[in-house]
Amino acid sequence: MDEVDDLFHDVVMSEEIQRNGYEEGRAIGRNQGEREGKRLGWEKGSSIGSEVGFIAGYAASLLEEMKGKDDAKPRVVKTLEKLLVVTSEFNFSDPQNPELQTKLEEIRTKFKHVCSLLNIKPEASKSQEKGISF
Amino acid sequence: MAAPCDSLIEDFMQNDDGTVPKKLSQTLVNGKISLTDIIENLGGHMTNTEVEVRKKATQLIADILHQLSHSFLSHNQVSLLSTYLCEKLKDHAFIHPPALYGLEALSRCDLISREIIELICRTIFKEVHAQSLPQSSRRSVYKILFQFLTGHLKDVQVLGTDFVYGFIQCMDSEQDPRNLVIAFTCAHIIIQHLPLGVFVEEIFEVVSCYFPIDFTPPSNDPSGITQEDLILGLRKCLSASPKFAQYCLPLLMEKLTSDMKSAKIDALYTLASCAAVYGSEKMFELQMSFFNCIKKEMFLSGDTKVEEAAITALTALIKTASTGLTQSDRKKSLEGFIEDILNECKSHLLQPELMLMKSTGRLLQAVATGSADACSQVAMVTIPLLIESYNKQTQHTPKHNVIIVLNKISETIGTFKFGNQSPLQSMKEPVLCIYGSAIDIDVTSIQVLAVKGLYLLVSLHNECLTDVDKTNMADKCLNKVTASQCETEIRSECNILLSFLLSTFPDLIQPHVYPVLFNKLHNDCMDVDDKTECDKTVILNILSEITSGLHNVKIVTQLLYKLLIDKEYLDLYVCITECLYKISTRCTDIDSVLYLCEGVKLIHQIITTHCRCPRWYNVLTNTAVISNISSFLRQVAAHWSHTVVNDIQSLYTESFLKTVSCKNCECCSIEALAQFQSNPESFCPLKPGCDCVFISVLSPIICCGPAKLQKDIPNIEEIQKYLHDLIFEPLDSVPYEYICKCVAGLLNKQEQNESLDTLLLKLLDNLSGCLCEKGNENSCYGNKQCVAALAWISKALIMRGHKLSEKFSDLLVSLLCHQVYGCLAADGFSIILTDNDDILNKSMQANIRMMYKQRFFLENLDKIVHNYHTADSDVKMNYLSALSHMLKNTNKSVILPELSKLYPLLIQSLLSNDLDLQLVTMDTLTDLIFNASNVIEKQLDSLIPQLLKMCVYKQSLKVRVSALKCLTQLTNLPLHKLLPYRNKVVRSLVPVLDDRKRLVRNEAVIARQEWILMDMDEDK
Amino acid sequence: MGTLDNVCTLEGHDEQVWCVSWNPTGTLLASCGGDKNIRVWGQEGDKWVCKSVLSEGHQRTIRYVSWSPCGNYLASASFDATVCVWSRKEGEFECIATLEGHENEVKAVSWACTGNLLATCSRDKSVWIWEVTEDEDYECASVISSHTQDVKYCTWHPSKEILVSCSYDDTIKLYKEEIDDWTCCSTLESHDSTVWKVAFDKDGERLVSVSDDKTVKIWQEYLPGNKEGVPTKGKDGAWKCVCTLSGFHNRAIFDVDWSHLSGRIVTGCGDDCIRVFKEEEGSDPNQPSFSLMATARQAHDQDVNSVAWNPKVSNMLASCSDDGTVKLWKYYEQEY
Amino acid sequence: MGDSLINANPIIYEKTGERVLEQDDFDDNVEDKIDNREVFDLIRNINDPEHPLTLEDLNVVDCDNVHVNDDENSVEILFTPTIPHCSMATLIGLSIRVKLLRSLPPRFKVDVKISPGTHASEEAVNKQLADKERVAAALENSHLLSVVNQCLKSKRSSG
Repeated sequence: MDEVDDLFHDVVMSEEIQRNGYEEGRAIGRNQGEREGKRLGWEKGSSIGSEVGFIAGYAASLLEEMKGKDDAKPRVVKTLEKLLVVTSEFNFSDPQNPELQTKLEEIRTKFKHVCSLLNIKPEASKSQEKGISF
Repeated sequence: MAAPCDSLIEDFMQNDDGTVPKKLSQTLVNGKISLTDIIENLGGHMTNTEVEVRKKATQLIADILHQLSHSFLSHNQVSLLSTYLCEKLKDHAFIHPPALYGLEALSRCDLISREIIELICRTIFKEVHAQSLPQSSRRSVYKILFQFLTGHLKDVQVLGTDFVYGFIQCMDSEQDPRNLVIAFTCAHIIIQHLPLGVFVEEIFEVVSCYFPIDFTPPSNDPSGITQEDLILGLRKCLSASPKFAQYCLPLLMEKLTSDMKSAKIDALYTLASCAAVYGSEKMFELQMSFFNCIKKEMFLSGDTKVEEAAITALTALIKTASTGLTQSDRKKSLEGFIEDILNECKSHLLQPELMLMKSTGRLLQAVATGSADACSQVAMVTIPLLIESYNKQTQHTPKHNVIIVLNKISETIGTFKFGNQSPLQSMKEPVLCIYGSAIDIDVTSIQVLAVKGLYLLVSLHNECLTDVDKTNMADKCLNKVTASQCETEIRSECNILLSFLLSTFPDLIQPHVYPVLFNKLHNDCMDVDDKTECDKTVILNILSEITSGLHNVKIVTQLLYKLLIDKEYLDLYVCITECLYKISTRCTDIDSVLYLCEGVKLIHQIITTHCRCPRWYNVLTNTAVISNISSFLRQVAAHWSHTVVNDIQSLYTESFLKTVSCKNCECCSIEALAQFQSNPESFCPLKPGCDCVFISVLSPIICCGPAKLQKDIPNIEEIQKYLHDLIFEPLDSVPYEYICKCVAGLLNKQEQNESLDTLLLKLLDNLSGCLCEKGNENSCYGNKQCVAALAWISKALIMRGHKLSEKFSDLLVSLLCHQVYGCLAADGFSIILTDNDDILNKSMQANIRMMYKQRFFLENLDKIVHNYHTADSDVKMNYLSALSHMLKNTNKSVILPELSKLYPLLIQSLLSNDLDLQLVTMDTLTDLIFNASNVIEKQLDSLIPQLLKMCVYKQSLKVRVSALKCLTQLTNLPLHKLLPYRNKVVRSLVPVLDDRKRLVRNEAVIARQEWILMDMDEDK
Repeated sequence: MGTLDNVCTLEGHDEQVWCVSWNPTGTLLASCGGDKNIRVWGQEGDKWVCKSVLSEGHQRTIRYVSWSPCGNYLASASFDATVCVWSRKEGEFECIATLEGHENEVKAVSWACTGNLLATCSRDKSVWIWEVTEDEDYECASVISSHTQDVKYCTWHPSKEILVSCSYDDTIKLYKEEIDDWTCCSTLESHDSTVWKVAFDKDGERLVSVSDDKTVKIWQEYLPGNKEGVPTKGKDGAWKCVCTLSGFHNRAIFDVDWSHLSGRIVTGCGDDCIRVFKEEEGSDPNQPSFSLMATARQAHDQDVNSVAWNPKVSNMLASCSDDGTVKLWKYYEQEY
Repeated sequence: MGDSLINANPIIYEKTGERVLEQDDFDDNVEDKIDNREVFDLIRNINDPEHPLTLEDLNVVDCDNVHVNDDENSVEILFTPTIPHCSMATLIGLSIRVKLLRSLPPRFKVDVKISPGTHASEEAVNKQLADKERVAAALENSHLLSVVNQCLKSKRSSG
């Protein structure tokens, strides 16, 4: 009779052991993942931050200049103002925001537009030709 | 006396006449004037206020000195002149070049004293600023130093570190490769034989700054200095002294990790030669880090050149590590090192299915090759691992890989002498059973490897195998080879092993092999329906493969002779004779040749007795049988000795000349005999029939022996006369060719004397007589054959470089324009130039003069080219095809210089519609492109379009293929020459990609790819 | 049923030909391709010949050429990331402007009906709108990146300043200018793979699109308050796919053109065929059905890259292909 | 190079032997159709972008996944990246495409795809490889082109 008991006991135990093992592994996996994720997020975030920051600053200073001159092309001024608006709207505080990506795209686009109007090569287009993407 | 002298000098000084130095030196040599006279006469100029003048005067002296032999000047003269020229070195720098040039000459003099040498060296080091001199003068400096270092090392050594320092000053920042070559040699000697003192690092710097050398010689550079010369020169220096270790090894380490392929390779080889010199202590620290670089190259580079270099380096490292003096430091440097290496490799050996297995094998072999100790250590560790992973594996590919590595190891073990503690000793059992099991895996490649492995095992020095092991091997192999469905590849491997066993342990193995095979030959009840049994032809084949060594030969030949006369085996005649022949090729020693002579007699007997019997006749006239027999005879004839020769020869010659009446044969009925269309009573050579057989066996007997035995051949004159008459008789083409060959064979060896000349002249008359007669051109069937005879005789003579040969070849050339004989004459050229394996070649001891083909080519090229241009259009072809035969058989280096005049003909041949001609021409072009690019380059305009045309030449895929091959070759030419045609070629090849023949498409793909990729930047 | 007769084959390009384009009067045909050249073909007597070759201007493949409504300008879009504007004065062409700004291959260029707006699109996922200033200068009016992938083609509405583009992201997008900036006003999703080309019918109420998914789709615009009751938002119309032609093409369809004269639709396909479709008489405009009128098998030896109806000769058609040729066709319909 | 390897020690496979030539191959009057094996032979020796090995050595391509129909001018290649996340997949596919572009008669319609279920972003890769415009543009990008040519350059057939 106890033999049978023992038998079941063993089965139960083995399940338990399995579960513990699983949990342990999972825990380790999780916080490793978290650490990696954090790091990645931090890098991405900082690079985006600096990009937007740069563009905003750039636009602002240009705009000042333009305001000074009277021969400034209206379209340039307009686009610059738009660019400033979108950069200011860019929400740094809330990384979860799904809008973020599209906003970023919009900023970049507007920036391209400005560059084109002022005949500047945006450094984005420099890195072409390298790498194996096509 | 002085008169001519000073006038000459004036000549030189005023209107610088270049011949003066020569003249003066001559007058000097024949004692008309003395050196002092010249000096006096020059005196004025030497002290002249004009630098230009002083320079010239010095130049004159220098030039004169260079004209004199190095033994001419007396001790005093040398001293005097040297001191004088050294003075000049203190003069205006403008004077330095001639002065140095003079000193260069003096440095070669025998009677130059230690003091002078010292003086010269010190003055140079003190006064001369090498860097500001022109290349030629810098060269003089190096030459002088080189002269002293090689001729008077002792005297130089006295100068000690001063010399070293001085040299460093001179060589510093030398750029010209011509100078560097000498400089490196000097440096090498200095480093090895002079006290470097405090200058070790300096001199290392001064040479190592050129490492790695990257130099491509300018085209048409006369100095002919190659990158290789410089690399080797430099390498010598870097590896000259252990003192360099601390500076050199880091440098090498750095270059090893560079991306430049050439640098890597150079560094690896340099590392190899340095390791040997620097010794184990010096290498110890870095050896592991070096190993890591090497490992990376071997595992990842995938470039054969780099890998070879890596292997060499690794082996060198191990060798050095093994040279530690005491047991203890050997332990430290070697065993530790190898342990680390093995740890790196273990995991790979246990995963034989992965990519790195094979590389690991190569790597371990490199290590093991380093030294006996290394070898046994590697073996001890790896073999068990290999055994383990072999037994783990179920897949074929990994097993296959394991055995590859295993074989590499045993192969390496074989290269060392281990006395009786061979590393395999303890492990032979498991190894044997791996091979044993592998042999039965039915994957050809694995079986082959296994047999190879067994071969390696038995062929080891005092291999530790028992007789049982060996006999088991023998049995296993025998079973394999006699199995009917055995792969040829496997069979040949087994045969190799068997023949090794048989010849090395005859008494042990014979009883296991021959009886079995002989039985299989004898038992009649073997038939097609029995699948497991292979047929007798195979058995005979095996016998022929495995039999060598007196003892075995005896047994086997005796059996074969039995079979030869036994009419039951007529159906096997081809194989029997072939077997006989193959065995004969392995017998060169007197005794075995003696056994074979029995065979020669036997064959004579068979032919003379049986060639009137229908059954035998059919067999004997079988071309395969004939050629086997005559090859056999040739082999024997080529090696036989006085003692046996004559009576055998006479056997043949007799029956050839005299009318032999042959016995009635007992093997077939009278009716059969009667039906047989030939006259049974008398046997008279060279009426069509078996006589063709006979001539074909006669010529080996009389043509292949050593030349000195030639004149003693019984009845040789009669035979020769007889044959010469036969030349002019109308015969079937087959016997006729045999006769020509026989005649040629004799003439080629016949000893030179008037009688030979008269004989030849007579032949020539007869030939030209019957060939040059005009008129009845189609009536001369027999004469047509004479063209061949003419060719053969010319060949015999041209080969031995006989003075009359030209007369014959001229006759041949003159025939090229002949309506009827023209094409035959052209073929004659191929007869003359193609090698025959049955006559007129080295192994038949023919009388061959060096480079006769080249000579023939050069002697006749102009005639042919010239006659081609003058000949009528309808016979032009003959010249082209004659030419093509010459091109096919002449070494390219000879053709190149002539190419410019050949080229128009080549293009003509391409345009002709004669297939073979076009093919030969394209083959020629193909390798000309390689060797004579400069000529081809100029012709691209005519060549490329023609080739493109031929790529779509409907009639023959051969033409299309070789045209494409030719186009592919073209891509080796300089890029800038090709680019203009590139688009055209690439586009024109598109339709060829859709050719109806696969072979053509494949070539088209290659050609097109090469033309597309040709501007790909090669990493040098 | 109809037939397509190959009236002549124009050879001269060394590499694949990507695009053919008629000038507004249908007298000149421009073609461009891998050989970095633009060829302008015209009629001499009854033969078509190459009038001029525009070889300077681009470093790489020229993907698309397009004539200005006045016919005096020709714009070319190239893989070298630039667009060139050529002006034509008495038969001579001269490059008067190079538009830079795209990051990589420019895939198409198109003039608005008014002739003072120019649209370009590129693999960089953006569509650019350029304004022609009075002193023939070209100024970027807007950069729109609403596609998520490579934009394959863009073209203007026949009469309004409405732009349409199609992309590797399988969608078609329409744009118009609102409160002084250009924005995407509708996105047409229905294709399962890259949309290679779209074309308006003559009054711009319908679109036809062709795709890598081997189908042709017809789209109908429903204005606000349409009687069919198709929901619209704002004052924009809604575009709805009213017909899908599948099973006719065996490989990707690279080009489509909708004749403004005959209303026939022609497609150029990767299966080397040219096909002509016709809307069946009296078929319900909300579910029109089109029938295949003619197929030119092996119209070219390789993929057909572009097809274009002659704007003045209703049954004339030009096509070009990877095989390096440009072909002119006559299309006949016989009643029965 | 070695340090950045994505998969440093992949499995190697036996090479298939050279095609055996038959009598017909030398007969001018027999037409040889383009078959699976012939096309396989075109691509088997393409070099892997990151190993000194051929696509065949790595079993990226094998004869059973080459489907040719000479009469219908169609060729379909399915290739198998060494690992499901292989970042080189597109490049390998491109190399195969280019090789065939240069080696096959233009009448052929060629499809190069990843064999189903062997790569994470299978569809994306296939779509890009099928886009002839992108491929054409790729071949005008000097950097990319030289990378591809490196793969196509005939090297020693490893062994």
